[in-house]
Amino acid sequence: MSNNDVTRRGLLKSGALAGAGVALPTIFTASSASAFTNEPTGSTVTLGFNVPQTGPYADEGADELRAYELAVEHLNGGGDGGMMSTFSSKALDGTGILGKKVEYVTGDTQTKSDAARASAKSMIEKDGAVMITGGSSSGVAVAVQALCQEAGVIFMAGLTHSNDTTGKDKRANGFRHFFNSYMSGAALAPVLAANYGTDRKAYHLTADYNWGYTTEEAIRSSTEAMGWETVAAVKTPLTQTDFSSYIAPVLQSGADTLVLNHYGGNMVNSLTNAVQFGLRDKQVNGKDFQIIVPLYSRLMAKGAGANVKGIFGSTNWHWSLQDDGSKAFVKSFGTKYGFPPSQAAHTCYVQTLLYADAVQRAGTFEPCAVVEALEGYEFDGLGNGKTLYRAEDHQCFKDVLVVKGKENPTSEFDLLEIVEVTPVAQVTYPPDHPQFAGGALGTCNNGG
Amino acid sequence: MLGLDKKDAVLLVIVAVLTMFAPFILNPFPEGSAMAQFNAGYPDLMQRFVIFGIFAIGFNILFGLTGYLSFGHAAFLGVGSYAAVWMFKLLSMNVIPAIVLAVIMSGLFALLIGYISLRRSGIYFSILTLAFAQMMFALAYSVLTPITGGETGLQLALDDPRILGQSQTPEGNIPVPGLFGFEMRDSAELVIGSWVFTFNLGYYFCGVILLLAFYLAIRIFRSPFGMMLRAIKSNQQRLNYTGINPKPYTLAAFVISGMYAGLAGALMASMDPLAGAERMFWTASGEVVLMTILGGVGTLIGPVLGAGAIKYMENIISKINSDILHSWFAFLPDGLEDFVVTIVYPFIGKGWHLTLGIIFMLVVIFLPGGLVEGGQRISSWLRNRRARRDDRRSKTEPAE
Amino acid sequence: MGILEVKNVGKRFGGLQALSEVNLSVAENSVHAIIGPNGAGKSTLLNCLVGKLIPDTGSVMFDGQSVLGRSPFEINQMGISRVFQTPEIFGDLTVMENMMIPIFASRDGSFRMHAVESVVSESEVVDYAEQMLEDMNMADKRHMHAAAMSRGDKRRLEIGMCLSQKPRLLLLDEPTAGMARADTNNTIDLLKQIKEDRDITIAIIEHDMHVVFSLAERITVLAQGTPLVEDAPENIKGNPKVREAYLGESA
Amino acid sequence: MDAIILQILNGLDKGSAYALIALGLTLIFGTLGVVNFAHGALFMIGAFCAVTLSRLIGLSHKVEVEGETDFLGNPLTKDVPYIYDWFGEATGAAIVDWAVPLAILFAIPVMILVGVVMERGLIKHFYKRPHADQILVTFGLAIVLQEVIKYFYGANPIPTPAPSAFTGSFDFGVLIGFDANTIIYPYWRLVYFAFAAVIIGAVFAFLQFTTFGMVVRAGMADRETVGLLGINIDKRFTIMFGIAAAVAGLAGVMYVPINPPNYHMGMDFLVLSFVVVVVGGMGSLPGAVLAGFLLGILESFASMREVIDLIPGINQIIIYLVAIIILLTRPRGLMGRKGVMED
Repeated sequence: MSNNDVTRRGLLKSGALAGAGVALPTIFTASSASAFTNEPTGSTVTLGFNVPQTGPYADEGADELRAYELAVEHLNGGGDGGMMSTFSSKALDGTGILGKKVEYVTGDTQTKSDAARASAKSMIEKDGAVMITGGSSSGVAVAVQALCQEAGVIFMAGLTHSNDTTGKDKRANGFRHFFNSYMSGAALAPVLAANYGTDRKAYHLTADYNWGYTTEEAIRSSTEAMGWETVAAVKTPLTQTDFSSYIAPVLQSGADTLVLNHYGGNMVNSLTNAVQFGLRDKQVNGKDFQIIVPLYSRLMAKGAGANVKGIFGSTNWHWSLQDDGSKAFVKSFGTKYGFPPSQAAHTCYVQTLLYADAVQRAGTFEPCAVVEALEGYEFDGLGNGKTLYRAEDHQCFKDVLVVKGKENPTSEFDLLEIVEVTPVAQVTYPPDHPQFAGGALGTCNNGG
Repeated sequence: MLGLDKKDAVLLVIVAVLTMFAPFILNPFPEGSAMAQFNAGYPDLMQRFVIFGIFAIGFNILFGLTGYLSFGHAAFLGVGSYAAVWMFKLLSMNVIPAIVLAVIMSGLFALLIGYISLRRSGIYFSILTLAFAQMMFALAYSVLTPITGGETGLQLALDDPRILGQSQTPEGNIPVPGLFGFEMRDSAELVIGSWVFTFNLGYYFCGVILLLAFYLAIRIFRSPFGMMLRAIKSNQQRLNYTGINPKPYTLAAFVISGMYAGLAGALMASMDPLAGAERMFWTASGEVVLMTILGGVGTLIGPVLGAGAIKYMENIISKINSDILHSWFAFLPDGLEDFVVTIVYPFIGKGWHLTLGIIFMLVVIFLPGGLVEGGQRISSWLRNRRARRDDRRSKTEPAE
Repeated sequence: MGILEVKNVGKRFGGLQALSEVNLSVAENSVHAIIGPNGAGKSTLLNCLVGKLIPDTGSVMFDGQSVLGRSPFEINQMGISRVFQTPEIFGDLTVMENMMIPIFASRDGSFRMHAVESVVSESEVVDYAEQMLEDMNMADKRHMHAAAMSRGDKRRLEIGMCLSQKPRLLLLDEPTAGMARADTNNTIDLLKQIKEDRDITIAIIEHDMHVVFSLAERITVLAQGTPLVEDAPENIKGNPKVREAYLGESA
Repeated sequence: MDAIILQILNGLDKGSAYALIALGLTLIFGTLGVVNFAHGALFMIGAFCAVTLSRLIGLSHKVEVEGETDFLGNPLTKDVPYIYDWFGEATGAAIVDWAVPLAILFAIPVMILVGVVMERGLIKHFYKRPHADQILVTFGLAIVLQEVIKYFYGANPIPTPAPSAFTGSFDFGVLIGFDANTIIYPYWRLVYFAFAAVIIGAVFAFLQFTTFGMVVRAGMADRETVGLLGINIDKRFTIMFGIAAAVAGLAGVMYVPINPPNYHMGMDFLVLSFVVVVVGGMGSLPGAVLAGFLLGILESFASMREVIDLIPGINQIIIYLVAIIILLTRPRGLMGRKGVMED
């Protein structure tokens, strides 16, 4: 046996050529057929879209999938081309990637690292996917990223906000366009200081898992740096549905600001509960009580309904941005599906384009060449202004949006308004920043 | 053969043949055809079939024989996975020490949890096991993050010591699990026409272990020990008054099935070196209960079939999307095509849970003995039909 | 000194004094019946003998050893087998398996991890079980599920299972309760046969006087939780105290 | 002190949700002997009754807004509920605002119907089957029900607020002599607690004081005897299933403003409610209620910062820890009867 990964599709093509019409079995090993895992040898290339289709993030996953389908359509020359026309790189020409028509397979991560890896593995082993992308939580992103490193395919992360994805769990074959906890803290702190003053006592409720920890750390250190005091930080179980017993003691603690380091269902419920308790009508230390949600998404804002009004948070992207790239994307997404895209959809669409572009520029699907093409790559026109894919940790550095729940929404999608576009310089950190310490990128893996 | 009677030997041979030829059996459709979507003969899924088969066989030793319904069995799977990954991190990437440690660790956990939980029976026992597993899940996901990796799972890293192996490969990558120089992911392929069959070392490793596990289960089923376990399910009172102490028997069964779970966990980690806390969540425990009941409680082969059925749905049905549906029904006229796709769509892809729920209900309602009973019914129906045909023939013959 | 010596046993359930100062001596190789009206405490006494209940006071000695505080399975291992009022057998197992379990129990003790050898390879147990089934006249039913048998057959199997352990004391709890006359007579004959064939002590709790007087060599009459008289059967019949206990105040 | 009072309040409120769900589960188990894993789904369906009604009330037609455009540059449209056209804007807005309480009236018949259909169509055939079969078939049903809801309503939570009269919180602290803002509690949660108390009281009164209830209680104690008396106990049990479904459904309706409902809220409560039932003792109604409140209060205490600092992670495991301790010290839960579900 050879020391090689399975490369189904690539093999099939060459095998079919060699064995056409021959009934005798021919044994092939992967190494003789291809130079890297799942090298596309036919007229098509297969991408794997691995998103949550069941479980609490299914709606977010559905939106990601819409974006992927749109991206594939644009790559293959269909539709209006979306951001391909505003993208600073003009390598993509609407004829697929390197002239090969883009096909895709989909899978269900169930928002569980095991299921996500199973699904990704089936894409790699069975469907011959040469790149895996998607996901809606950091646990899944980190797990699938490690798998792709091992298998020798590229992983373009979907929605993942934890520092760890490009911090201690970074991998050479993995890339993240989405922003992270540190950036949220760095972007939010000045806006909070401007709006709420520098003399605040903050009370953190933190989801009791990795993403919660990194977010709490990021927000704490950036708010404390500008003079805020952290009164308490309480960890809440992931499976918690009713946060009343965590919210109730907040006022007694003398805090005047509540930071909800929660995402998804946790955030919807904790924010709803906090508003229910009338926290926002209270006065503490002579100031109006305030609530902050570090990571916002429109889908969550929708779940929390009117409770988000006036609450600050950060987001990777929002459809109301007025740059050409964003407008082009919103237009083609909105035309196809009838409503504006979410930030998850945006990051997934962009990741697909960035991958395709990198392959096009590298002139090969070989993962190490793609890594090289992406590392240190600077681009523009994809909605967040000038952006750098940093070589040291494969994290995108770009402007971050500070948003606020809109007081008078005009539709069910118009829930957030952009307060400030924090310039990239303000959210940039050195690769060896303590919040990202530990772990190593390693070297890229071509697999086969 | 091997100390088995003929019927069991035949069963073992059937399982052996199915396992060894799975790459062929599970890939009946040629690559590129529309039906290739239903092929399950790729390494990851085949590995999952046998690993969850082992898990379910072990669970059945407890539930099928003694009737004690553990609702927290996934905890031992998780313990096994964590133990195995820690071995990969600290010792070496060889799977043997990892598996040995995983089985020992899960056995110890099972001994402790079983000793406490078996003080109660019926649903009280179920809730006790559930409570232990949920506690383990919750702690592993949160406060035990330094040991378990928490949300992201326990992973290998480039700077792990691996004292008997290497921290990194010469190319600067994390080494992969192997067996004395052979890597678990090694595969060879056989191409016949437009069929491609994959033979993966990891799969065959798991397959051999499945056969050993299955063989051991047969021996346990047919042993005096197994008979005592069935007697516990049947009438614990009588057993007590017959001079048998049921406690050590149930505890032994609990520990054995916990070790099977640990073995399955270690194999999962050996095929894919990551251990996540979700493995211990109550739904994962529920899944093995469903596998066992779906296949047929208390039967030897049932749990393996049940495991296969559920994993197949999870991995194959969930990957069918509307595009694929359209391509299947493209031969229909446009309106009809859309109509058919609309009807089918809710049941596939993201709707695979719905299909699963419906199948559970149908099986429980119509086949209380699970898939095994279904098979028996079909075979007895076939026998009857043949008998009737023979009957008819013998009746008509004299008339000729 | 009898094989079973019950001294001053008392048992209280809340406000009810179920047993008080029960003294009983069962002579080795005798058939001893314990009779009494409903609620006399017969079953409570029996449960005290087999470890299901622990008496509040007194002692129960079997062959010179105390049984108090021991579990039912330990007491069985000492040599006491119990037959229940409604036959307790392993309904889901075959008749043959039912017969083998007690044999394994007496051979291997209360627990042995014999998980790998096959049942059928244990030829001594198999042969003995076959023999017992022959003795009990049910060899033809050996592959049947025990639950599918008639009540009489279940009773017979249960007695056979107990006998296979060669107990020194066989406790029978109303073995003919709910049986038709013919079945009752069969059971009486069976027990007589057993007594003839083996060295065994039988203690029987019974309601049916016909059974009692057909079998017993010695009878203890229990009333309101305490022994009224203990005597030979012929003396019990005419005893006015017994009459009163059975027929109540109205007599 | 104030912190403890606050957590007791919290616990009572959490506990009332647990108790209501456990009560329905126990009713079904006690009367029919069926372990109903679909009970959480009934709770969820109740919640979606509220969502459905508020959507029905809010059914709208589109009106173009002059001079504004939407994100694609098309003319902006605004939704105007039909109910505004019929009753005028003020009355219409009030009806929309009160959708959740109104949903109680809507949910009762719906839930009783769902319950009766479930019992007659499915559960009835499982009375004599092993508990494992009952668990599997009702679990399958729960999956099907939640997937159907997901198909129509999506996976995201759907905000469905309480009437605006109930927004904000009540300051208990001031009432009993503490500083302002130390012990506050949301009005709607107080409503939920009172509502739960009324429902629990009504169920107990119904079982205690009506002949119907007496027969059902007798049936819970010994089904065969009652059958021998010639009473059609099956029909009564069907009705009982309907009532249990309605209790679960109402618990769901009123829960909607506390946390926005989603399709998996039933599963979230399922394991917990079983723990509650078992801790209370299988088949004991008072046990279920008692255990519901007890676990609610303990969970609240365990979530206090001081307690978590003392024992990290205690808030993650408290419910299960308590369940283990209670089951080991009281073999049949707090108030369980002997011999129930022990085989």
